[in-house]
Amino acid sequence: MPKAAPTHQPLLSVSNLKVAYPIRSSVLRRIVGEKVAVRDVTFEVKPGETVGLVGESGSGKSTVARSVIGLIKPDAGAIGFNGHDITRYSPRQLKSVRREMQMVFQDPYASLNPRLTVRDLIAEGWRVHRDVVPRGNWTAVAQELMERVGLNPDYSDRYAHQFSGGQRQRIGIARALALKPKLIICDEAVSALDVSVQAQVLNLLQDLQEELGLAYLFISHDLSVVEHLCARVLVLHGGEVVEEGSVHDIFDRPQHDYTKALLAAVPVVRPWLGRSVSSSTSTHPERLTQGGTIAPNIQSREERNDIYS
Amino acid sequence: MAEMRIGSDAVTRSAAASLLSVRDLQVEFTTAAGVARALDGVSFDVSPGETLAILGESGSGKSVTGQAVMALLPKPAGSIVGGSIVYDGLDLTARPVKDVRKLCATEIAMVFQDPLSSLNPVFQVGYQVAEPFRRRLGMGKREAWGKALELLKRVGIPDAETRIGDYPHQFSGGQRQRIMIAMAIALEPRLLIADEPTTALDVTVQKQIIALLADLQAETGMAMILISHDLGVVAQVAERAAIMYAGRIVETGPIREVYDRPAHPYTRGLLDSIPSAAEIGGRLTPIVGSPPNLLALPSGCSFNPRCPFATDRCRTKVPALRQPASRGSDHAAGCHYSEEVLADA
Amino acid sequence: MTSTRKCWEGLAAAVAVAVIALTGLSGAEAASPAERLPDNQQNLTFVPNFGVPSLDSAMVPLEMGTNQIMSNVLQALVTLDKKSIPQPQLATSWKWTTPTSLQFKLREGVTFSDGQPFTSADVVGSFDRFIAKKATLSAALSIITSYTADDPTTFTINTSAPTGTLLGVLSLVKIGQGTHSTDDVWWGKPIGTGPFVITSYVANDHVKLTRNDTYWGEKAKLKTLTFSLITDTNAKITALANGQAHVLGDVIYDQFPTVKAMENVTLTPADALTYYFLWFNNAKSPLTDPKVRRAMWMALDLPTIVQSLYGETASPMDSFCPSSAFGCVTAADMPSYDPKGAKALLAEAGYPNGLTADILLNTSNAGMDTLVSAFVSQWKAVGITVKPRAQDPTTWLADFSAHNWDMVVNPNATITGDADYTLNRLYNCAANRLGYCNPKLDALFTKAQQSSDPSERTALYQQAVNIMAQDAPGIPMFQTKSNVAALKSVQDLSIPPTEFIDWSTVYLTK
Amino acid sequence: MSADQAVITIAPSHARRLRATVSARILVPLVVIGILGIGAIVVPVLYNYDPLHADLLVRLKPPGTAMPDGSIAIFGTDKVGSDLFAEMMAGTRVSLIVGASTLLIAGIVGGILGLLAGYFGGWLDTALMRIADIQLAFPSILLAILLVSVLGQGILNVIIVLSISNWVIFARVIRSQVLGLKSLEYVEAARTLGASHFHIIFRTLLPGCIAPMLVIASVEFGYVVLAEAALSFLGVGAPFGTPSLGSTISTGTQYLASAWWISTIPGLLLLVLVLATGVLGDALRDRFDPRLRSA
Amino acid sequence: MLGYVVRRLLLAIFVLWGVATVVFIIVRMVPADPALLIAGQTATPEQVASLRQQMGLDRPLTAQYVQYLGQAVTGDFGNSYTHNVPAVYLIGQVLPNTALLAVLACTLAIVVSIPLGVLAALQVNRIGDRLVTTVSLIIQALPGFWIGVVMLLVFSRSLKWLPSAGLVGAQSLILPTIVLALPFIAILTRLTRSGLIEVNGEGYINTARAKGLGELTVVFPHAIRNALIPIVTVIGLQFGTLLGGAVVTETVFSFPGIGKLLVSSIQLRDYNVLQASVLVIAATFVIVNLLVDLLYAYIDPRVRLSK
Repeated sequence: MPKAAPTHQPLLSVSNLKVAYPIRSSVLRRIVGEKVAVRDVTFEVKPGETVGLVGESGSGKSTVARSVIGLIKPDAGAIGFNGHDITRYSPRQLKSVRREMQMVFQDPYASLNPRLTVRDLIAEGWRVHRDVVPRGNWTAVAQELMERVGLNPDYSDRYAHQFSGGQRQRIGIARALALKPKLIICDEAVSALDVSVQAQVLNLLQDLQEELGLAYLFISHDLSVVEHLCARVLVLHGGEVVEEGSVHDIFDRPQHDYTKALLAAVPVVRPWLGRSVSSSTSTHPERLTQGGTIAPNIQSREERNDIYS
Repeated sequence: MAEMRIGSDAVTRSAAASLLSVRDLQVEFTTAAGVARALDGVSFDVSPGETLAILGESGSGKSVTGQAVMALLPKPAGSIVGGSIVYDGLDLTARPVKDVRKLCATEIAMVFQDPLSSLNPVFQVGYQVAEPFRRRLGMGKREAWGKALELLKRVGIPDAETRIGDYPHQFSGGQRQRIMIAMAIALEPRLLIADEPTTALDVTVQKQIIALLADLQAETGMAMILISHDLGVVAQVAERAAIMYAGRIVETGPIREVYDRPAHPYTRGLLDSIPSAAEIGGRLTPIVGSPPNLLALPSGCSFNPRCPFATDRCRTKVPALRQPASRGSDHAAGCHYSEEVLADA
Repeated sequence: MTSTRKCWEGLAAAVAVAVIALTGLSGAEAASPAERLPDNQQNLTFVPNFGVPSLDSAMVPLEMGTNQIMSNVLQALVTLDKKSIPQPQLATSWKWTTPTSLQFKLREGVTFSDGQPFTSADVVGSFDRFIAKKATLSAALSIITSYTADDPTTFTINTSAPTGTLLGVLSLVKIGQGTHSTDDVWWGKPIGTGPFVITSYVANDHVKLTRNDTYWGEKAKLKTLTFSLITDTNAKITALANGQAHVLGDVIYDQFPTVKAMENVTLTPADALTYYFLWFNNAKSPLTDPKVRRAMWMALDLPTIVQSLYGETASPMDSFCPSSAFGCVTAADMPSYDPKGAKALLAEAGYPNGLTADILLNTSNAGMDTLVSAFVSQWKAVGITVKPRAQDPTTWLADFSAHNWDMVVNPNATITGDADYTLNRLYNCAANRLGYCNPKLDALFTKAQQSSDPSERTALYQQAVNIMAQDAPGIPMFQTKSNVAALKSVQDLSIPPTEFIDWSTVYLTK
Repeated sequence: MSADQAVITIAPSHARRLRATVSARILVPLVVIGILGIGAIVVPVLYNYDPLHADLLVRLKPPGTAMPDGSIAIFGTDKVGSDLFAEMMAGTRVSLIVGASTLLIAGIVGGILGLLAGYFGGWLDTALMRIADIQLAFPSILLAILLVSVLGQGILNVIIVLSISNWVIFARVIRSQVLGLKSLEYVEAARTLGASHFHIIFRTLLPGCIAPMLVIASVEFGYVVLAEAALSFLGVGAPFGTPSLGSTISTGTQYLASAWWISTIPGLLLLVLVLATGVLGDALRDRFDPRLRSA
Repeated sequence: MLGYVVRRLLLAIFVLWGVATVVFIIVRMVPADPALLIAGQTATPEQVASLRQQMGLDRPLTAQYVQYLGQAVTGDFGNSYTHNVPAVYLIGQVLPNTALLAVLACTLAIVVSIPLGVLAALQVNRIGDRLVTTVSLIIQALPGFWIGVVMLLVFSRSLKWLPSAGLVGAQSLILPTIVLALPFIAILTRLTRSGLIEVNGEGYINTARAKGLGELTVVFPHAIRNALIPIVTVIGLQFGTLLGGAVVTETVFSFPGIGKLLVSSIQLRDYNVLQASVLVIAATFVIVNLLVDLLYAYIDPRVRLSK
């Protein structure tokens, strides 16, 4: 099982990450304050491991992902990759890091350039990193990758819009794999998919991890997906990590009130069975709550969450 | 609680008991790429006070069903080409849109998926909630405003007195949906259609909204149609479920029956695809393939390319919705091999 | 494509409406008997044919438009009659006390329209301003060395040399109130001694005058007189057609059929001092050669061109200034249309295969482009390639002044009504307007300028133009008439060659 | 949800017209412009048209007049006796050249500036947008008159002047397009590959801007041709010796009451040309980018 | 909100400074010399030079620029070279006329085009819509001066209903207003139509319909107020085109407006008048757009409450 965390040195180590957006004055647009999106986030991802990042909208989970991949510059803290702090890297150095770290995006429509064929989408990374695959082999290797993610390689000349949502997400995965990364960040990678297709993609991700020894930083608001896939889970709320632990600890013995409320809110498919989200049986009373009354503490949280949306 | 019946033979028996009776509804969409049959022979009944869940994935036609009832199909692209929608003995398909809307205003209400885009951004929420009172009941401004305030309090908007003059963008997602609900129940409708009411919301908020809807239903005795893609969300409040696939209802029955003993391979596939159904870290058992393109549906049963039970019969003959052997009279599935599916479990 | 088809249908309808409307243009109103309108309806609108850059005569003393208006408000010591002979205005008499000293006796009992009496101090102040402004008249005024007010009714000018043409120039020096000689704002809307008073002025739009009830002479018959500055030809003709204007200063020949179709309008071509010239850059090869210049002249069928473009409103010239001006006598042996001769002459000058040149024209002079097209076509026939350069007035002036041209066409007016103004001002060596210099000619000009005997001057000018016809420094193309169109209700309108209409006699009938 | 909803396309209501109609609306204007283009090249040559040639004996003749050389002036003659048909087609050539060159220059300059401003943001963006504000505060026709008085009259100068007053619209549209694209995941995806700025700007963003640029170009074409006509009317457009459609119409208005054809027939031709590009622009917009309507 | 207004004002001042500078530069780049123009063809170089000195044109450009900006701030733009009166006086004579014309044209355009646009949107692809769309396309495709001259010949010359030139009463405004408004009407009609069609697909319109509101109530006020948001911006931006179009219209109808003054000041190289009138026109545009921005904020609470 790839979920069992290997013991060697962490592949990714994020410490005290802080990202804030400036608040500007209305007249001169001077920075008069800041709105903190993420504060003091610390975690590690070991090679081959899957770490889940859960939280509701505005919790800062995407900000963490985007900082790690370098789309946002953090205001404080360090992001270590393979033992080096990449927040201090020059653009040139970062470029080499980018090969090792790739991202699968949420929206299978917006994340693929509509003007490129599947082959070109997959080969885009090779255009940037010239030494990965020699130009003459691009088509062949791209087709191999398509096959690997379950796409018909004969369709390599088609454009993304000619595929269904699930197939596009497979293209997105093939594209991420093209540079042979060690870490893939999945930012809500299956959230936009229908449940029947989502299951296919989750299986694919698991297969690839087993085969290639990939590590995943898996970001989702869907607790059942995170529970299914991840070894360790961080719960983000209001930009801070409120709880961290193994998937069993978090789902079976949540400590923080927020985690508890979150788990309690997860819809249960067959409430009449009294079963929880988790396949493992749980005795936690919150799990058995069925609809009905509104807990006052949640009311106030909702207020708070939505400030960020 | 009245029964919901299946098949055209049931019409005579249930006509009096049903609040809404949809029979063999056909809806087509004209698009640049061709004509898509969005609904193909959809039939269902809703009785007063009952909650029906219409479930399905994207493109299955579940939202179109709600739009068809409310005469909200985008004109002229979408149009009803067959079947009937009988509300309280009145066939809505035979009436001009104007009349349907008038009826909808007082009898049938709708809550939409995205509460932000469903509220007019440039009017105060009070204005929008009070509008039904003013336009439909002819109330004065002040009186309608008072009514709106009551409603906002009823749906749990804190500080309603001060916030009634705010604009939609000043509210959180959950609050917006509460406002939408307030607007919907303003004239005490007998039927509320909620189209993915919680999809855009966080889980904690989602739970509250579902609870609110259930409360309101208990209080007013209105019937509800809950349209959703999430099997879990509706499970707590719906008595009945109708599963849609490619414009057809493929399975229907009491929700526990449908979930616990699915008689259609698609329903079963859906339930099996939910991650919580599988062992942690284990493999899921998804439905193979992709949802069909409505412009090029496979022949026979639309699900046949993805179905593990499919035979040549499935590829040629469209299965009718029928009651599988050994099941209760109100559980029906549109599959040639329902018995095998049930036996395979 | 339905939308396009609809467009066509709609458009066809619109065009039809327009055509129907245009064809029914002549509004037939029979001329009424000449019964004079009551005084409060004696309001006349005139559309002048020149722009009015300013009302300050000292700034723009040669502007036709300004003079057309201001000659009714401000008066000069003398005024020119129809034959361009100086007549008394604010001066009742004058005499050369020495060959370089001219003494005026000023009219007594004259007051400005604000009641101030007119004295020689006003004349001095006005001269101060005209000389100080260094405007377009400065060259002509540079001959004046001093001027004095000997007493309130006597004014003397001293010149550096005997000058027979001085009175013509003085007809342009308008007399305002002496105390305001440096007050720009006052001169922008001055008070004068003339029959009219300025009541309102909006730049580029209109100038409104009302009768000066304290005028020393015969009071004006019009109560108000509005100069409406309409530039667009269509708007101008339309203003006459719908009665918004009573008189148009000039109607171009191509609009004659339209105007003649109007039954209540009379169209009167009147002789004017305006003529059109073409200059060669005499200092620029190959135009330094008189043979080339004459050849180019001979290549042009001026009578035909003028007839087709201007009809009866213009006539070819037989001299270098318009025949209506004093001293502009017929030159002997002017080149005439002879394309074969032109070719031969070119070959003789060393250009058997023709030559190339450019011609500068001013876009603000309507019709010049048509004329130049006609010239270019005829030059082409004899192997001369000419490239036209059309420029806006200011750029034109800059290039023109810098002699940055091979040929140039422009209208000119012999504004003082004397051959000296045109011939001596433009063609003497010192002027260097077109790189032309002929000392013999200069001598004749000087002699003519200093003489005050008309017949002697005429003889001198005859010699001069004969020389010029041989030298062909430029081509006097044609002289034009001012084609004044007036409603038949306008009475006693007369158009002097200067085109400075005296409106005080005009009145309206029903 | 709703990702796959697009498959059945519950279409935005304005995209209702079927693709076939859109194609016709693209094809027909292109054919019209093509015919005009060919006519503009061929007709003046066939007629041996010389803009400076004057034949005063046959000036202002109505359409259908027989000329001395035996030919028929189908659209009549103008004020110097030129065949109006030949003159119109020569004018069409000038108008087409002015329109096309202006859009090319304005499109390239505005497009690149818009790309850079949208992509880099910061001071570059601020500077560009402030320049655009200043530019917009000048009514473009006044700017044109001013600049022509600096540069002098001439077709090239008209093109320069119109380009200067047109680059802003390209820059603004492309900038907002880039701002929209920039946050799209596929552009971020390119960034996560470690792609250079050059790669992202020209390989990722630029292709996404081509459609709106085409739309703007075809919509603006008509305005540019009309602007040239207005400049000619004000006397700062096509110079004497190079008649454009605009200058022919403009000089013809003096004769509208006596020789209606000089202004009206070229006016109709201009109408067809501008209408064709307008319809083309609308069709392209419906096809590519309905959101550009208000641009 | 106040901060927003202050920021927009600062921006407006910056834009005006930019315009002032650009005009100064362009004007000094013009090859022809205003002193030469005034001195005339016969002037000697010395005369021209002394005139140039009188006009202050011999001083260094920076000195001229500083003086010009300093004076402009106090509303003094110097005297017209040719008319010898303050430039602002000349502008004051004609600016109200153009402003009146522009406001009338703008009002006419809004009054005519919004109902037409609504009509077209309600009838999408039916005869009414086709007619409105086609006519507006044609209007936009014809040169304004041609339409102007044709209208002049029809209504003034043939029918003699209206005056042809100048400003001699309220009737004088009719033709210029219509000619100026026509392209604006065409643009606004098409925008209103497309804006409404676009808004039609929005969720809140469905909500309004689900509430049982009639189609007219759905349009007024639900759809129109949202559709107006982009239209208001376009009205602001098009106001510049309107001011530009006024130049042509004023020329056709010999209307005493700032456009004609500006064109004649360009022709006469009357720098002070030129600079002043361009700045006045730019200021009008900037102020109108400032008002439009505020109106925008009024219509759209999202803007109002977030700024």
